[in-house]
Amino acid sequence: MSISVMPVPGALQPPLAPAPAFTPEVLEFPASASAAMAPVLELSGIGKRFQGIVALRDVGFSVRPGEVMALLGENGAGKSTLVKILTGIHRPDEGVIRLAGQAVSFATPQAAMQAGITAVHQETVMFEELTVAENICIGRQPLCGLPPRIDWRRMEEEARQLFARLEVDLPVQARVKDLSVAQRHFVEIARALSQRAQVVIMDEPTAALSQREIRELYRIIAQLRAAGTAVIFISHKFDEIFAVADRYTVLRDGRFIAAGALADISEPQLVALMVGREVGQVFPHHGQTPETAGAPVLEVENFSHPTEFHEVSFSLRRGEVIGFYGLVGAGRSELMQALFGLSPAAHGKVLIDGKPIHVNSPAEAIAHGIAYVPEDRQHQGALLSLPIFQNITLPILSGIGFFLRRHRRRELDIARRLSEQLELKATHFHQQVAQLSGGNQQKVVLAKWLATNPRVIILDEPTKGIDIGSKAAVHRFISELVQQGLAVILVSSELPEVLGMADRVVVMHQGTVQKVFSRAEATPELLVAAASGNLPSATGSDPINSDKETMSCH
Amino acid sequence: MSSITDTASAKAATNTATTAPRTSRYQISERGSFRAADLLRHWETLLGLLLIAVFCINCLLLPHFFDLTNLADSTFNFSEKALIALPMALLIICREIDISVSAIIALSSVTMGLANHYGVPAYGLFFVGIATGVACGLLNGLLVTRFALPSIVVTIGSMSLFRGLASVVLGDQAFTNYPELLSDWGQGYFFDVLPRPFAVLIVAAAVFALLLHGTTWGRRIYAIGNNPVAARFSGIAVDRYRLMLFVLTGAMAGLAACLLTGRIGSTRPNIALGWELEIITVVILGGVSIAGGAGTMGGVLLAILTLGMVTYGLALANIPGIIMTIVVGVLLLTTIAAPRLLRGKSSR
Amino acid sequence: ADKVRIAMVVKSLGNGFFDAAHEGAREAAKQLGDVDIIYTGPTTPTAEGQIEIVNSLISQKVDAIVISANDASALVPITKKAMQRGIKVLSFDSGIARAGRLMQLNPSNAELIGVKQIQMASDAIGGAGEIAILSATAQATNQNIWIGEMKKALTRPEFSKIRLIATVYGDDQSDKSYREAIGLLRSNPNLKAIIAPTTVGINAAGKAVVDEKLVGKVYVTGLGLPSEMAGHVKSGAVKSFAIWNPIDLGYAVTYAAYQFVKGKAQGKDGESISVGRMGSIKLDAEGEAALAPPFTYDAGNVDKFARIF
Amino acid sequence: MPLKPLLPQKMAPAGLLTRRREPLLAALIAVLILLVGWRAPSFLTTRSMDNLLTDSAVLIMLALTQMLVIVTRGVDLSVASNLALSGMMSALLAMHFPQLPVAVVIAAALCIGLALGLINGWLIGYLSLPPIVVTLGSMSVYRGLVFVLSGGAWVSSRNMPADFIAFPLARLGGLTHLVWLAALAVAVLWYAARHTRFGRDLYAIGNDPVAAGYVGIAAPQRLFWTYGLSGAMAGLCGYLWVARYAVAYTEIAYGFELTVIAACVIGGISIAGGVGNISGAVLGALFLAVINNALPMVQISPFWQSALTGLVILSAVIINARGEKKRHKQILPLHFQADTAHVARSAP
Ligand SMILES: Nc1ncnc2c1ncn2[C@@H]1O[C@H](COP(=O)(O)OP(=O)(O)OP(=O)(O)O)[C@@H](O)[C@H]1O
Ligand SMILES: Nc1ncnc2c1ncn2[C@@H]1O[C@H](COP(=O)(O)OP(=O)(O)OP(=O)(O)O)[C@@H](O)[C@H]1O
Ligand SMILES: [Mg+2]
Ligand SMILES: [Mg+2]
Repeated sequence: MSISVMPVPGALQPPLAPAPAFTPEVLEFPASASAAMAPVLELSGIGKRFQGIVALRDVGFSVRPGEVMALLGENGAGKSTLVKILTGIHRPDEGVIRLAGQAVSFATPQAAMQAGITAVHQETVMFEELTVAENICIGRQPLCGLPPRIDWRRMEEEARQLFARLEVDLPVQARVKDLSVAQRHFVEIARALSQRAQVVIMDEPTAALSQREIRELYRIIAQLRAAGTAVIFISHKFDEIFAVADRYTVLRDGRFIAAGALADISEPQLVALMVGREVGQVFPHHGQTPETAGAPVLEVENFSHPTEFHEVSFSLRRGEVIGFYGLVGAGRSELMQALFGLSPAAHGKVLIDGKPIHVNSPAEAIAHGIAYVPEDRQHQGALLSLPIFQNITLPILSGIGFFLRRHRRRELDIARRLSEQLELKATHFHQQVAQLSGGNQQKVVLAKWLATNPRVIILDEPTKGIDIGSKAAVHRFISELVQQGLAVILVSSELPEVLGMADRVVVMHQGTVQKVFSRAEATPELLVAAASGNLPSATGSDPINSDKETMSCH
Repeated sequence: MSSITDTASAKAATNTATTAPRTSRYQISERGSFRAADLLRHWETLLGLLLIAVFCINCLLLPHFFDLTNLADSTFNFSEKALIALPMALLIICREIDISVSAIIALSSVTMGLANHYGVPAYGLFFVGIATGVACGLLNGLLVTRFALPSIVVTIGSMSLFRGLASVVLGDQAFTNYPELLSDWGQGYFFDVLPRPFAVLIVAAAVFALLLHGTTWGRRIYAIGNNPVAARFSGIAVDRYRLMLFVLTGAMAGLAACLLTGRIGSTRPNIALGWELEIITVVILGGVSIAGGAGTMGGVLLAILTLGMVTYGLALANIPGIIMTIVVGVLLLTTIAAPRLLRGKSSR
Repeated sequence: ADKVRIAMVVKSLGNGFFDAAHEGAREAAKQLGDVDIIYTGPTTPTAEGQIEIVNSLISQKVDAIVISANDASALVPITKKAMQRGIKVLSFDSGIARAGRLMQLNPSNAELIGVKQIQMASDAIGGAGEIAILSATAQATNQNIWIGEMKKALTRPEFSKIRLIATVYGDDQSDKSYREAIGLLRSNPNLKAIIAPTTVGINAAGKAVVDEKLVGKVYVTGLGLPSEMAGHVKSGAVKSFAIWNPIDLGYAVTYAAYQFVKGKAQGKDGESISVGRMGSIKLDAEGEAALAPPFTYDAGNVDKFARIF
Repeated sequence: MPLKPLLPQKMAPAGLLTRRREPLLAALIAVLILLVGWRAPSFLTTRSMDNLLTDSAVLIMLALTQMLVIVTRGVDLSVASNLALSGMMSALLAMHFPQLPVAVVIAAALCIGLALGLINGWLIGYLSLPPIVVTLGSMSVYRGLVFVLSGGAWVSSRNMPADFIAFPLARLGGLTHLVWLAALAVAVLWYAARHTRFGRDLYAIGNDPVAAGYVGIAAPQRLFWTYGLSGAMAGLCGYLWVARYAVAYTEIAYGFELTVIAACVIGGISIAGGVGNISGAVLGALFLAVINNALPMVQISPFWQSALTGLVILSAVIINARGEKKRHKQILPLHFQADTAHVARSAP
């Protein structure tokens, strides 16, 4: 069988983005003509506290029309809170917002929108059962007639025009629940742009986008900028920041730290501003070579699922990091979840230490030494209103003893050891996980899985939405795990992470493995091409799909 | 076998603790510092105070209230309902609900009547009653877990089905002539003072409290109620727990049916009509969150006693039952609304 | 001295029949002078609700309980306990089994009630045709007894041309009773009469006949209160219906309870108990006594009584 | 570069499946009617159909507003109690002021219902209390108030003015007022749900309450009025119920809330919120009405009715669940599936 994707000439060269591949190359944005203009949005002395916790204090900055301002800061620095204040979701406790020189205060999100401030929020703001057009216009659908009724035709037409303007092709009558994650993001972006806004805020808009889609986004930002709109761009990825933004503002612990032109500052300087200390190496490779790595721990052969992935084979050795790269929706998470026993429909051969195993539930997977740190921390990872120690010991409860009261000491010891290892920042172990900042919640989830003492640990997007300091910590931690002899599967949509951390890279596209690259082979261009299904030599290098006769079905 | 490996891994986890000593930048203490004011924020404390207040007011206003035999007798009024409230609390903590409990009582009572009719010995009747409850719970649980249906919908349907089946069997007849043993348990006393159903309740409540608050089993129930997906990802057999809780609820409803049948000595299809709402009310009053993941057995038990005292007081004052429903409704609304109102509108 | 406290426990509150009986009880109390009446009942007509109430009455150490039971046997244990604590328990209207009470006062005797209803139906339809029964719930004890008596009465030669074709249950809910009545009318085009021995039922059946424009073709009869039935008599759907006098019933049972409290009655077989203005009643071998036969109401007298109960 | 449209080929089967539910239900109703007609031909007459429509009117009206409530992830358990209370109050009003025009009485019933509903709406919308708890509480309170207001006495046809009783069944163009009112309610609510911002906001709230806040939907105010609407409809139906059966007493429509919810569930309205439409509610209500009207006609033992209703509800939700079953998102191109199937077959 041959893979049906034929290399289409020119497909690698999208018409609008001339370079085919990843590089943090700067697109040719029109030179900022805004330097001299008066600021469209000005904040001063903004403060906000939540039940005694100070999220922001005395923050001020300004943005000019046609300017892209990057808002930077660690997790929990207060960026999203600021966004919510600007969009009328939260009300500031103190401070002034000036829009085009006028002091404003927004009673409702609607008021902010009408005043010309719109945002793509960090959390998905989507109504699955409604159509694309309605998702864009919800709450302010065009009306007609008497009594006023929603003008569906006009609404859809406007949505269509909007997409045409953005040069994104989306069916406006489709229900959002049928869209992919990336498509949903574009719906959100379209919603923010559907009103001729003076200020558009994007809070980590690229977290779930692939490189190609990120370039789409860049293009849209360039359009906005050319039209004189002010853009506030929030991201933890420095390549993006340097690619799109003109100026930066840094927050730390809810305070304003610094602002300036990006042209005048280097990445390490920015990082230092954000974190307030040295971060060290972001991608510390564990230093083992393929030769020093041990025997295979996990072998997967012809692993298939009726709809999600097809004939996946790979093997993993002790002390090795294998990266899984692909576009969002490539089926990596489904594959990993199936390995973890979460998807009974999957079938194929899985061997641990050379012995075939059948994993039908997460409990069995844990028993075989497999751990899976899911990508969606909020929904799949943490149990937000349970105490920290209860989160950590959840998967190993039966190992502790049926009557937990009698073993409280032991439970807390395990929690303490792992938290110290991970440098968890918390006040006490009975604290609810919900009270921790995002990065620390992620650490609790990691601790939970380390508690099972796994031999293979699957990390699904472990640094998604994590700031640079914590990211470096997670990477350091991965290296340590490997040095202790664990085998790591690192699923990531971030090229630098995959390239920096992995010994080998498996690239998936539409549920199939396109190619397995060694660390030496892997280049950004090749990975992106493979992930898009455009690998020039795809037909040649197909060792995975050629051994059909060994397929085992059950 | 998974548990064995778990033990191993837990041990191993403790071992690595010693091999990889590390000092963190951060200090984490075991517990938050204790403040007396925090105690007042506990729902159980408030319920306890309410119970004391109700008790004192009743003692002052009602001449016949403070009389040990009377108080003991008053427990007959709520013991069976309370027995079902215990597993119902677990179900609600687990984000499920069972509306069909009172219908299960009816069906259990009917099968006991049938069994009695065909000469099953007295002890066998307990078995029959509880087994019927288990079967009903199993049906609910299977429908909920296999078809991924919301439990409120399933149990609305099965409520109609179970009570309907009871009426199919009974028609316009009634089962009576239950053996002595059954009525001993339904309305007898231990040592001539402690009503047996209440004693059963106390034992059951202790067991449930221990299970929920002291064991891995209870911990997992909280985990499921808190975040079912994350619980499943953590290796908990979520559906198995759900199924088990439905079965447990059915079994307790069966047990309640045994006591109730013993107490009133007859079975009609409309037995225990409308109890499900009283049971759910008491569970919610006990501080169990309808959104799941929170609540304690102590709270539920206190709510049972409080409500029992309130209704008993009202009955002694000869206030008609329907006025009592107003009182209970207002109590429910105020207890959930008061904290919200006192805290003021949540600030944005 | 302390007043005698007599509690009247009814099937459920909000029932006109029992409100009238309460009226009678108050009349007796007034006449006797040293009596306090406690009028109470559960929200829904269930035995469990009544048991709770009796429990609290025992705690209050009332002197006597007169009760119309939702379940003849379910109340026996609790009323036995009440009697052990020295409370006199009497049942009226819908009785408790022998072991659980001192005496039972039937409003009338069941056989008479059964025959009466068949008689009224027979009179309305000219002695021949199909009839149906619309009852309350399938569990209502006295309903079932009366239905049994009606079936027995139908075997008599004078009713040989009358055929009972269905018994349905409206659960004392207006919508269900109405739907059942419509169902009867629709599926039995030859139906001549509906007998409903319950007030909600007879009301709903009367309304159904009017709505179906079958007035004059189908007659409704049964047991109901004049105040609730007057409208249907006027519309013609109901020619006549029967009920005993609930005021007298309440009066007599209260009076009898007083006699028990004062030790002037023991509840022995054949004993004769004086019940004030009603004269005296005589207990039979089952400890039961009956008042007068049911009284028939029709267009001639219904308005007069509608003002009373 | 434009994004590749992924949808068209993928949408088709999924869309069909969701869109097929209502016609399926409609067909089921038709088959049911024919089956009953085959057993009891009188069921198929126009008069009988007319009666069926009249009889289902109240259920349809209540199901419509209940559907809106369920779409917002809520539930209104207090509708039946609200109906009883507003019905009783309108009857008392008509009894004491017989000269009042019917329109005024109807308006009064509507306003009373609205006020009762708005109390729920305030607690749920502005205090963000859980709907199931709030309406459970107000359900007992309202039912108790019926008793308090009426003193437990009936208001019977003798006490009601003739035009008060006549209105619901009076005819206009061959159909009863009840049917017209139901049709009007269907039209208005269809319009509201489909073509007004109010209606669309309810879907948005049901899909994701937090996100709804982010796009500026005033959820508290929307919920306030949604429960108000449900209450107003219950109020109107309270008058209609009382006038139609020409009697008002404390227990009218006891337990009817579960029938209303069952109608919605059968109509494919998801209890999890965000999904459901008017035609589903109407068909669900019709389906139950057909069953309720047919059972008395086909001479099925009355003792079987409740059990059959339960079976029907359970089968309906199971069938709905099949359609709803989390569709796999099908990211593989179709030929892979064909391949796998082929291999599977040829494997020994
Ligand atoms: N609704 C809320 N209630 C209580 N605390 C809150 C709330 N929203 C935010 N916070 C707290 O305010 C602080 C700032 O959070 P915010 O979400 O603005 O951070 P951020 O800079 O966007 O971080 P990230 O990069 O992780 O998105 C955090 O400490 C957070 O815990
Ligand atoms: N075509 C689609 N339709 C609907 N949902 C989709 C589609 N594609 C992806 N998704 C959603 O996006 C998420 C990510 O998809 P998936 O897990 O298959 O890809 P992945 O390669 O593992 O992505 P990630 O990079 O996020 O790990 C899934 O949870 C799924 O719900
Ligand atoms: Mg943020
Ligand atoms: Mg994924």
